[in-house]
Order: sequence, then C-alpha cells, then structure tokens
Amino acid sequence: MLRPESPQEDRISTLFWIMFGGCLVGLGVVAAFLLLGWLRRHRPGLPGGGGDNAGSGIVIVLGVAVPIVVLSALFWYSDLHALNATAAPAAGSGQLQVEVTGHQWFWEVRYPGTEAVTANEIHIPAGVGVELIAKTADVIHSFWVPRLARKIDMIPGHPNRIELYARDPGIYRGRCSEFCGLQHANMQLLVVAESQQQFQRWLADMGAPAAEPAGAHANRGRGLFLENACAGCHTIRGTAATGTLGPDLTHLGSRLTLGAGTLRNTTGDLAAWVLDPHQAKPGNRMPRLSLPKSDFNDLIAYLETLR
Amino acid sequence: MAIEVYTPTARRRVDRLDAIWTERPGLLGWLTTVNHKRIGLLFFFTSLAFFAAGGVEALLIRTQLAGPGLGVVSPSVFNQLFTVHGVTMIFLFVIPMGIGAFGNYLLPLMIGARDLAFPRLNMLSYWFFLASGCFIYAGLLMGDGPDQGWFSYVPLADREFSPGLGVDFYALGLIFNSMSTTATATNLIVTTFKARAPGMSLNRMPLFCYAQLAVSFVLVFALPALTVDLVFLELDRRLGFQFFEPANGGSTLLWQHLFWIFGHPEVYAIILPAMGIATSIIPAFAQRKMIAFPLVALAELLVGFIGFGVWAHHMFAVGMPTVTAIFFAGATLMVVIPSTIQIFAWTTTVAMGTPVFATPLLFIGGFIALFVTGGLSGIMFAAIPFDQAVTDTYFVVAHFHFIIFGAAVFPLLGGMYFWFPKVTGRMYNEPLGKASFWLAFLGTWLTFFPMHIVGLLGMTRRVYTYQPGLGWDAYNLAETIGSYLLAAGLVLIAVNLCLSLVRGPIAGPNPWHAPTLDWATPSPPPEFNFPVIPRVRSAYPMWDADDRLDDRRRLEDGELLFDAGHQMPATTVRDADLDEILKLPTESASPLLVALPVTLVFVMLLTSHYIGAGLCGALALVALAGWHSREPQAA
Amino acid sequence: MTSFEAAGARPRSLPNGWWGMLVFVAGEATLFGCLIGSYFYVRLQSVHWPQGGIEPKGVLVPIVLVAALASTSIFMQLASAAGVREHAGAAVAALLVALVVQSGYFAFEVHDFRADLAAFSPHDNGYASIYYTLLGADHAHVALGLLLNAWVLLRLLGGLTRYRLNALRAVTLYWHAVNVITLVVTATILSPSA
Amino acid sequence: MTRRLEALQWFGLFGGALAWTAQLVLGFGLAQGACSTGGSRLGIGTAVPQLALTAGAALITVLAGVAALAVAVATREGSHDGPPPIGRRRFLALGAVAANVLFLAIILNTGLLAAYQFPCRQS
Repeated sequence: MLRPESPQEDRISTLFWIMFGGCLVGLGVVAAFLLLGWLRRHRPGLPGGGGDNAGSGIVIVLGVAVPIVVLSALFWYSDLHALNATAAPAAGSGQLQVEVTGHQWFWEVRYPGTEAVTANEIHIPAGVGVELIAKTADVIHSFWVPRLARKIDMIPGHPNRIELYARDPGIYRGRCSEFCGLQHANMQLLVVAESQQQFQRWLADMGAPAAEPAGAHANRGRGLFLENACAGCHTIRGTAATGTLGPDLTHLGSRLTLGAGTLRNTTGDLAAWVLDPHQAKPGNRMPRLSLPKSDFNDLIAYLETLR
Repeated sequence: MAIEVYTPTARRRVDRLDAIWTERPGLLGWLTTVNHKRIGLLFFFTSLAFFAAGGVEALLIRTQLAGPGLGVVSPSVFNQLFTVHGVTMIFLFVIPMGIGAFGNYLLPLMIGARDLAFPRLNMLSYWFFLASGCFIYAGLLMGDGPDQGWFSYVPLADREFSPGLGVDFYALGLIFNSMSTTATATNLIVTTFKARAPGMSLNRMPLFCYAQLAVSFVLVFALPALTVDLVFLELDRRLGFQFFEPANGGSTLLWQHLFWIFGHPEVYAIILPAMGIATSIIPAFAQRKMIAFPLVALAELLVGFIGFGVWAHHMFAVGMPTVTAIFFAGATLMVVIPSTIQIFAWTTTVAMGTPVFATPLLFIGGFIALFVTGGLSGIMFAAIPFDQAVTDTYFVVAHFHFIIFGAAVFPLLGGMYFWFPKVTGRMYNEPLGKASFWLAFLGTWLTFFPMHIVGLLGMTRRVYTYQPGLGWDAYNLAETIGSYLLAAGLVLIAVNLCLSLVRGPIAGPNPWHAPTLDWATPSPPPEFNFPVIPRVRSAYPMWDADDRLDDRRRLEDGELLFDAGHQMPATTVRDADLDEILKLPTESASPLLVALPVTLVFVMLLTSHYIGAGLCGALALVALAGWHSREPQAA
Repeated sequence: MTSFEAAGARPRSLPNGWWGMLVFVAGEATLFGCLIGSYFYVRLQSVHWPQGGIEPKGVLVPIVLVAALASTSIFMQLASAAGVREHAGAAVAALLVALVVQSGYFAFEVHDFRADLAAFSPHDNGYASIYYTLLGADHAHVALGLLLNAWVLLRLLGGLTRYRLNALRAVTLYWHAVNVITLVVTATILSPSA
Repeated sequence: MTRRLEALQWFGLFGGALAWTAQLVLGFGLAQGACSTGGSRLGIGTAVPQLALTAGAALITVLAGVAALAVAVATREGSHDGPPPIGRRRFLALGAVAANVLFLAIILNTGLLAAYQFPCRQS
C-alpha cells in the first residue's frame, strides 16, 4: 500500500498520507496541552487558572467547531472524490475478466471465455484494467494485493468485483485477509503482470490440456496419480483426473509456488509437499500419501512434466 | 477505619447502623452477600483472573509471532488462543471490570446511596458472570475452544466448517454472559435514576456516573443484537435452520450486520468506563473543576448513542452498495466529536489547573496519548477506500489495541491506584507506581505501534505465522519484546498493590482532596456507606465544606438517617427530590440457587440434552419463586 | 393503612421495580427490533416472498387474536390502579380477567403454531427460519407473562404489600410492552408481499 | 412558562438524536431496499426519498437546536451547576446545543452524499 502500483492504489496512498499529516497535527495539539499541564505542575497561583467557565471556549472551538469542519472535508474528499476513483467496475465493463474463487485454502483462477484454469497465481497484462470477479466455494475469504488494489471479500452467494491494474510488469504478492480457518496464514497468491504478448501466450498455454508425459517414469507417474487418491481431488485436463476439491494441476509446473504460497515450486519442495503436505501446511485438506519410494519418485517426475 | 464521631449520640447511631448492615463473616458471607462493595470486589478479582488468562494468551500469541515460521504453538491452538483472547478481554475482563467492579463499587458511593437498586440481582449477575466465564474457558481447557475468531463469521462458524463444540461454547457462553451484563447494566441505570442523594439533580451528577449510565444504556440496547445473532447461529448449527445459508434464502451478511450492530457499540461500552475514570481523576489531581462540564456529560452519552450508527464500517470490504456505506462513514467521522470534546476538556483542565502528576494522573496522561493516537487511526477507517485497503490487517489490530487496551485499560489501572486508598485504607507506593506506569506505557507503544507499519506493509490479521523476507520480521520482534515489557509493567502494578496492602501508610478518607462523595466515607467504607445520606448542592460535593460539616450535624440530629432496617431513600429521576424510603433485601442465598440451575441449562444445551435443559429451567423458575417469596421487611 | 409498612407511606412516583422493568422491556424491544430487521433483511434479498412457495398466512384470525390480547392491557392497567389505591380485591379480579384472556390467546397461538409446523418446517428456507423464530420469540414472551401474572395473582391472594404492588406495576408494564410487540410482530408477518 | 421551558429542554435534548435515528434507519433501509434483489422492484431507487428524508431530519434537528438555545437563553441568569430545575435545564440545554449541531452535521453530510451516490453500485 505504501508503494502503489496502480492509479487506484495511488489514490489510497495519497489519502493515507493526507490523513497521516492531519493525525500528526492533532496529536501535536493534544501533546502541547499535556505538556503545558506538565510545565505548570505543582505551581499553584499561576495566572491562567480561570474561573468555572474559563476554557469552555477552547473546548467548543477545538473540540466541536474545528473537528466538524475538518472531518466533513475529509468525508467529502475521501468518500466522494477518492471513493469514486477507486470504485468497483460495473459488471462486464472490463475488456478482460478474471474470476477468482476462494477455497480453504487456495485460490482457483479462471478466465471467463477461455479454457484457462490455474491456481494461486493470476497473470494479467501490465497497464490494462482487469475486471476481477471474487467468489467463494466455502467460507468467506478476502482478496487483497496490497500494491495493486483495495481488498474485496468473497462472500457466499454474493459475487463482488474490483478492478485489478498493474502499471508495470512485475510480481505482486497478495493474501487472503479474512480469517478463513486453520490455514488462513498460508493462503497467499501472486499476481504476475507481464507484457500483453507474454500474457496472451501464457493464457493460451493455460487453456491447453496437459501434455502427454515423456518418458517411462513420468508415464508411470501418471498412472499412479490416476489410481491413487490424487485424482479424486485434483483435475488434470486431458486425463481422467477431474476432482475439484484441490487446485487444478494441469500446468502445475509453470507456477511459482506450492500450497498457495507456502513453498517455492522446486523439485525438492514439491517432493516434500507430496510426501507430507502437513509438514509445511498443517491441517490442510490434502491427505498424506504412502507410496513406495520408486512410485513416489515417478509421481513427482510426472508432476514435474505438467508445465 | 471507624467513622469519626464526636458525641455519644452519634456513636450510638453509627453502631446501630453497623449492627443492621453488617453481613455474615466468612465464606458463607461471600456466597450470600448482597452488598455492592463486596460484589464489586468479587467482580474485580474474577475479571482480574480472566485478564491474567487473556494476558497469557496474548503473550503466547506474540511469542509465536516473534519471528517468521516459528512453531511455539500449533495453528489450531493459535486460532483458539486469539479467539479466546478476544472474547476474554472484551466480555470477561473490560466490561465486568468497568461496570461490574468499578461501577458496582463506586457508583453508589458517588451518588450517596447505600447500595444498588436491586442488590440480589447484583449478586445474580456476578454468579452468571463467573459461570459464563468458566463455561467459555471449559472449551479451551478441553482442547475444543472456539477457534473461529471473536466475530465468528459464518459460514466458517457453521457446523460444516466448525464441527466441534468450540463455536457452541462461544455462542452459548456469550448468551449466558450477556444475561449477566444486562442485569448489571439495568441495575446501574435504575440506581443512577432513583438512588441519587437528595439535591443531586442531573446537572450535579458526577461525570463518572454519566459514563456508567452511558455504558449501561449501550449494553442494554446492544446486547440483544448479539443474542439474536447467536440464537440464529445455534439454530443453524444444531437444528438445521437456514438463516445464514444463501442457497436456501438466508444471508451470510445478516450475521455480520447483527454482530456489528452489537459489536461497535460494545467498543464504546469498553471505552466509556475509562472516560468516566479519567473525569474522576483529572479534577482531583488538577485541583480544578472540569472545564465544559455540561458538554463532557453529554459527550459521554453521545459517544454511546452515535456508536449505534456506525456498525457497517466494519464491513466496507464486503461489497455493499456504496450508498449504504455512506451512512456509516459519515457517522463514523462524527462520532469522533464527542471524543474531541472530552479530550480537549480533559487536557484544558489539566493545563489550566495546578496538576500533580502522581501515578493516577500519569496513567490518565498516558491514556489521553494512547486514546488520541488510536482515535486518529480510527478516523481513517471512515475514509472508505482507505478502510478497504487496511481492514483485516495489523493496522486495524494496532488501532483497536490502542483503544481497547491503551485507552480502555490504562484508566482502569490508574483507577486501581486512585481508589486503592479508598478500598483498602492504605496508600500505594508512589515511586513503584510511576515506574510501573512508564514500563506499561512504553511497553504498550512498543507492542502496538509497529503493528500499524506491518499492517500497511501487508500483514493480515489472524495469521499464525508468516514467511521471512517480507520486511515484517524486525517489527514483529519489537512487538513481542514490547509485550513482555508491558507484562512486566502490569506485574509491577500487582506487586506494588499487594505490598502496599500490607505495608502502605494509612490513607485517611480523602487523601487526594478529591471532589466526589466516594471520598466522604471512611476508607474502607462501612457496609452502609453513609451514616446519614449526604445532601448535595454542586457536582463537587466534597469541595462544599459547609455541606459536609452539616452532614456531621445531621448525624447528631438524626436527620436523613434511615436506620429502621436496611433502608435507603429513593429520589426522583430528574431533580433528585426525596421520594420514598426503600427497604433493601438482606443477604440471600437465592441468587446462587437461581444461578446453579441456569448454569445447568447452558451445560445441557451444550450437550444437546434439551429435555434436561427444560427441567433445569423449571428448577430455576422454582428458585426464582423462592427468591420472590422472601420480601424485604423492615427490621 | 396496614398493608404498607409505615416507613414508606404511599408511593409518590413509580417504584424502582417499574424502572427496572422499563429497562428490561426496552432491551426486549431491541431484541424484537433485531428480529424484525432480520426478517426484512432476508426478505429484501429474496425475489419471492414467502420463499419456497409457502402460503402466506390468513389475515383475519391473527388480527382478532391480537385484538383480544391487546385488550388485556386495559385489565392489567385496572389491576395496577386498584393496587395503588390498595383495593386488593379489585386488583385480583382485574388480573384474573387478564390472565384468562391471555391464556386463551396463548392456547390459540400454540395450536396455530403447531398447525404451521405441520405445513412447513423451519429447515425449509430463510423465510421459514425467521418466521418460526420471530413468532416463537413472541410466544415465549407471552408465556413468560402468563407465568408472571399467575405468580403475582398467587401472591396477591395472600394480601397486598408494597413489594407485591411493585411487582404488579412492573408486570403491568411488561404486558403493555408484550402487547405492543405482539402487534408489531403480527403486522410484520402479515405485511403484504410486494 | 416553566412547563414550556421543560418541554423545550427535553425536545432540544432528544430532537436531533431522534431525527438522526430516523434518518439512519429509514435511509439505510431505503438504500438497502433499492439495491437488493427483492427490493429493487419497489421503485425507491432514486435520490428523491433520500433528499426528502434528509430535509425532514435536518429541519427537526434545527428546531431542536433552536429550542435548546432558547432554553439556554432563558436560563442565562442561572448556572449549570445551580439548583434544579433551572440549573438542570440550563445544563442539559447547553449540551443539547452542541449535540444538535453535531447531529445536523451528520444528517447533512450523509444524506446529501447518499443522495448523490445513487444509483446503486457495489462499493
């Protein structure tokens, strides 16, 4: 929020600094009064004590008149001017839509009008306003990428929208900011802003089904994936795996993180994750898999191919 | 300490009152007491115990968050800790401490009454409080504590996502707790209305009492919203109702609206007793009448009143229509004004008086600094776009801890020092008191101020851990160190007061030359508070020396003595004219006998024994009938 | 005047018990305010009302019943006034009339409630949930009022004391409040669907 | 005269508060109704009802403020700490003047901006 990357966030940041300045003044005035009292301690008879009604004027001016004016000004500035500049887009107004659905505890990301499905990672073209539709599959989550936009709650039966905009290409962190249960802390996401061409290529890749695994190990791994519990929860498009409880894994290998930002997506971390998902993210919904070592290696080899 | 008397007649009269009012000694006396001071002490020590528990929870939370990726407690335990920490501090500490202990003990003394309007109800309220607190903690101790956060949003709190008993402990416990709070609030309202000393018309009522009155009204009108909400939740969870199920025509936002209709006024109920205490301490130590007294009195009421119209600012990120959000943003800004009135009245009084910065006033100075800081960050939430950016981050955590720890608890701590001589008859240790203030004050800043910054950096609330490299580590470590400093400051207060209880010099009735009637009584006050009911001619009765001399004369003459049994005068609501003579009940086991079956009702509901709950409810009615068969009689 | 202890003389203004009851019913009114607010909140979210094809309630019977209940406010007030004038017998008589009418109302409503339950269940949808909860809360308050009245009646048969008079005046206020609440609740339930 | 002063004092004290309560409850209710599925058919989705409500509430608040001011002027000989009922009336009237200013500010701020922010859109 302090390093804004979008016009909306610029507004919010400016608003903050204005209010922060006001706060310093307010705090300064009160501190000055207290200091004055401190200087006058133990000194009866100083002029300025006044009668019963002395000082009421100060209270009326500083306690009523000035605040009413200042706060009314803030009200109109923030809740008209700034609010309308950061307002949610009307439904269907964006040239690009992305639909993000919160799950305990990961983010499902879809691009309406395309086949693309991914998780925990939103790609957008830099410099283009994207209409983000926020939904939830279970409890209330809240979508928040501090450097790009205000947050928006994901409420059951009540889809919400915000505009997601990144001025420059880059990777922006976000996290769930409404408490959503045991692993609320590990429900993070990344927004990857890239050039329009890169984005279009990425989107096309995401829309494609998984490639056929190359090599015997990976091929065996696919079999294991489909035979074991994996396929019951995960979808890999182009295979018989169509579970919906966990994130879509069709292009798992292309993502930067695992477990909604819990681990980096490296071979070692992937193996550690599949071996015991509860090590890094205790209590998440993915069960521990007990496979012989060779099977396990093949499974990982297969998952590595999902790019 | 005995009452100063100068003639045998007066002595005889005081002895007679003593004989009438003195309750049974020993444990049985404490179980059956109806005396507001004893009940106040019970509330005090019980809520203090819950404060200690909530403090330990806070330290565990801070220890877990001292660095990234720590494993001091498991995520499940962490979630229970912050949920129970919130519930404890709000429902089991600040409110019972503010009205149950401070209000109960001091309000009758300040208005020149001998007890609350409904002494037995007062004791019942204590039993409900104790039982509901134990009820909520039973869940935590059984490892099945509530873990859905203190505002318990559905659907997370529905049975599907919180299948254990934790949410039920929370919901039933809070319904039970609000019965206690409502009873105390009702009692305080009627007492302030009807039991003020003759002459104490509304314009002469101490500001402390205005604050207590405001809190009580806030609670009476806010708690029903919570009760309704919790009943909906339990009906959904246990009996399959559809209040919060959007697929079946319910609404998840209904929970949030009802919760915050209660929740935001509750925040003001938390801060108001503190404001009352500040307005007691400041004139005593500035040795000057409060500046803008009528404005301050009304401001205390207005804080509570306008506080009912701001609830949806907790929900600006839910995507409600802009036009509805506007109403709450506007009210949120203007609810600041009653507070600015008070802040400038306090600071101007200090600045224009001849202040003595003894420990209680130091705590109030600290309170003002913390309140202004937390208040200014609170103003920011009325700017909807900014609120939408920082809500549910540590910025909010910082803000409300400045308010409901810094601003609400510092005056309670200062008040403990201030009234320590009144309650115990002994003075506390001043150097230790100052040291404890600075430790607690600096600890508070170090704990809570960096939270603003990590919040702005993107750290969200209620995370049991975070990753390294986000730039949050140093701030979090500082916060944890601060929390231990703060704890040390609080322990030092306890040490000071415990030592002074034994070794402190004798204080006398009014060591501060304070202006309110609580200081007219000996320290500690006798069970009947006042041998003769004082007559009041200003808002600062102890500074009207003639009137207090007149009290002494009236004791000789037996005027306004009321010594034919447990008697107390009732006065009219507006102008406190003598109205009738009340006979108050004497000690009674009935409150305990009612509280026991009511507690069982909640246990039965928790364990789904609905028939058993009905039977226990019937038992409670029988006990109530027994209660009301014993009518207060003239002695 | 033997019935009041000498200390108190006649009460000049309303007793503490009445004020306590006033605060209590103010809280209960807020409770119903929240319930009714929830009713309309759920209703505004809904395209059809009542939801799920539930038949709206008939208008006539509830209105007659509520009118009967409201009339007991008069008898309660009479009982209270008789008590203040120390006419214990008149107070008992008026209270008895009120109690009979209130009991009749309650019996009818319980019957009605059971008939509703046979037609649709509170599990059906949001409307059913709030309908039963709102009505149930109202009936519970009537039931509590019946218990209070029965108790006060029983005590008054043993003679009039200040304590019992205070109870009578407080219970009278309680019934006024319950009657108003019942009126509003009924109006809410019967309010036409747009 | 005293009875009128008494009535003015209580009206001054509660007038603004009640006006704001009515504006908040009705204004929020109307807005909520106008912007929700079930309520959008009621034809209240315009700024006009909000403006009318705001004007009414503001008028009552101004009157209450004037009443409080009148009481304060009528009791200027007394002190707010003085004997009742004069002292009490002055005391409550002085507070009520400030309170009504405050309520007027809330009513006008929220009412006008709420009217401006129609039609409905998600915040």
